[in-house]
Amino acid sequence: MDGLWIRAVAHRGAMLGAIWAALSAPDPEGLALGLVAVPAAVALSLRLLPARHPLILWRLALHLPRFLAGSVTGGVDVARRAFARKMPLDPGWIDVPPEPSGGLPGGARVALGGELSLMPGTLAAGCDGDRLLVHVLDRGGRFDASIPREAREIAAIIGHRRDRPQGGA
Amino acid sequence: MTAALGLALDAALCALILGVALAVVAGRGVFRAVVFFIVYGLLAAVAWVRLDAVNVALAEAAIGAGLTGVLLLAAHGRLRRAEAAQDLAHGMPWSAALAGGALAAALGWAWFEMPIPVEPGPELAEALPRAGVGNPVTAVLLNFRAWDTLLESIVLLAALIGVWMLAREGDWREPLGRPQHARPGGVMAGFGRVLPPVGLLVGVWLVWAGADHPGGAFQGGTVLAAVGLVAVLAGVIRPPWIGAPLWQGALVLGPAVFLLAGIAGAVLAGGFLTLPEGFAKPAIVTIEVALTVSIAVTLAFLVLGPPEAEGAG
Amino acid sequence: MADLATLLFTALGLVFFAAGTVGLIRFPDTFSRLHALTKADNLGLGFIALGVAFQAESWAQVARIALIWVLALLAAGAVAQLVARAALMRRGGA
Amino acid sequence: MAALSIYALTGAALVGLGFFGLLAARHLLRRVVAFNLIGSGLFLYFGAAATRGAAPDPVPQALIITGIVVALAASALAVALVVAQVRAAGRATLPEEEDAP
Repeated sequence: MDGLWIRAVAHRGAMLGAIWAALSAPDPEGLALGLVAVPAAVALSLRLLPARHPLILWRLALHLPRFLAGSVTGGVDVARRAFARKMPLDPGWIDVPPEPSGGLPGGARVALGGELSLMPGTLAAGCDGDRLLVHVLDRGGRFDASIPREAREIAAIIGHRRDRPQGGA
Repeated sequence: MTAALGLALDAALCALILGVALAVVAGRGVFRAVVFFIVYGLLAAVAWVRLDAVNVALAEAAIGAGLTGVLLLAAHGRLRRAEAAQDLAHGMPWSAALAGGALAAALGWAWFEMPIPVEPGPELAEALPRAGVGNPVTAVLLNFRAWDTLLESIVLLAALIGVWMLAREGDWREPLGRPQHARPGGVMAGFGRVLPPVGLLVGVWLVWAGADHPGGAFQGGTVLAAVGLVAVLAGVIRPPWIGAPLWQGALVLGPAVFLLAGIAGAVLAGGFLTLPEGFAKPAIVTIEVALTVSIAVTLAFLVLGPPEAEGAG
Repeated sequence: MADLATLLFTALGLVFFAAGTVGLIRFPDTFSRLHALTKADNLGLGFIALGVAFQAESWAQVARIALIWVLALLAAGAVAQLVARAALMRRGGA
Repeated sequence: MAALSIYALTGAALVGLGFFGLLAARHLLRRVVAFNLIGSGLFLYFGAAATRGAAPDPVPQALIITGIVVALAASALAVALVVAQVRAAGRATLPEEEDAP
């Protein structure tokens, strides 16, 4: 637990510190103020979101380009459908089995939902118990492979092992 | 070419603003009016940027569109059951239209009759180097016209006390506002746990940047208030009750420090609220930090509303 | 050169904003419209941010513009789910 | 200068629209919204006037920021009063208008 805590402080300090640096950058006085502001933000972050899962930064970094590419494809895909004379739409709900997403902790599931909402064709509407509710623009699309893959990647980023059975939380 | 383009942009923006404002006053349904008012606030912020008033644009976006929007949406959610059979008058209220038109016409006439100032206060440009801060709007708020700002911080407190007076006797010791029920592990709870640290940094930065760039205690304080509101709405923190001593201290910190600085000025310098030249910068920073704390807490409490027990209508 | 890039990317961004709006008007139901708004507008904002970044005077400004886009992404991901859920509840679905 | 006139006239029109909305609305929340529109229109008019000189004048800008904050405080108080009125009377309109045809 202690190692987890130290890692969380380091990670969040790095991320929030980067944000502060971006905001105040060339000014030395502003950067110095960050010595107060960033620890305060890290403390707030740890209080609101206690460190329960390790964040594996290199996996996050590997995931980012895929996420960006996916959201670009998502935007292009929906724009194509909107401008097409005969809108190729077959909207509906798909059933995502609890297996890929059910074991994820709440925050990671929200992140998965947010990410799916920016990916081509899918939109999350929260969960119903263990089942993720996903709306798709085209029911003919193939999502039975892509959604579990996203879930696995998110699980990997927080070092969440799927083989360890967990309750519905 | 560029001037003509700018003029076209201004005209289009103003047309958009007026169209949205028309939807606010004449559209059917209270919810629609509130949503269009939020859109209106964002467009007005763009208009302020066009008028070279970035400080005002920040305040308008954060307060006019942001906090006022939260306040009105929350109120609409509460009053939904009591929504009147008709929210607008029957037919066209010609007398109201006449009155509004006359008012607008009078203001329009006054605009063209008003004398044009040759130069905006030459005294100000002269005094600015001695003000202690580089952002002229901050200099006016906290140094040259500090009197207005001090009284305003007290007006905010008076409004908050007015809101609290509307609490029912039995609810006095309840947490402020209505009880929130965000699902644990849900979207709002997740969002409310991630966003506040980032918002804290942005708020602090706005206050700090306000010394020399657009920003300041009001804009930064509003962002900090919004951070608190997000956390409360997400159910990750519980608002305090009215009597919590720490929070009461935060409410009066700004006016108290301001007042003390004013008295110190009366003793040490030329008069009440006169900042001695050498100390202007540290004095303004101290006042601004204290004022930010109070503004943030007061605005958040104002938007939360009076305390209310579970299940009260 | 930088001006040309700005022109190109902001124009591209506007195309995607237009697509989002067209989708909002043309798509048949609330959820499909949300798809259009979330995805197309995000991409539009991304391209406009990219275009504006070419006018930045320092790397700090570029980082600030990027931060704005990231925050907008975060908000879009959360808001899309919240609106979808609210619409679903109203329909009595879940 | 022409651009400033556009903004000033927009501000004047907003004041008129808000005043109309204040008189025409029945629902009290709509009146609060309309009142905010009047305030915002006045700020815009005032802000345009502040920009008429050689450079933007920071004094009116500071006063407008003060005004925006006070408008929020007044709106919060008004909304709390509306909620109290609804709780007491069960309706979101004023009593004398309840029986209007």
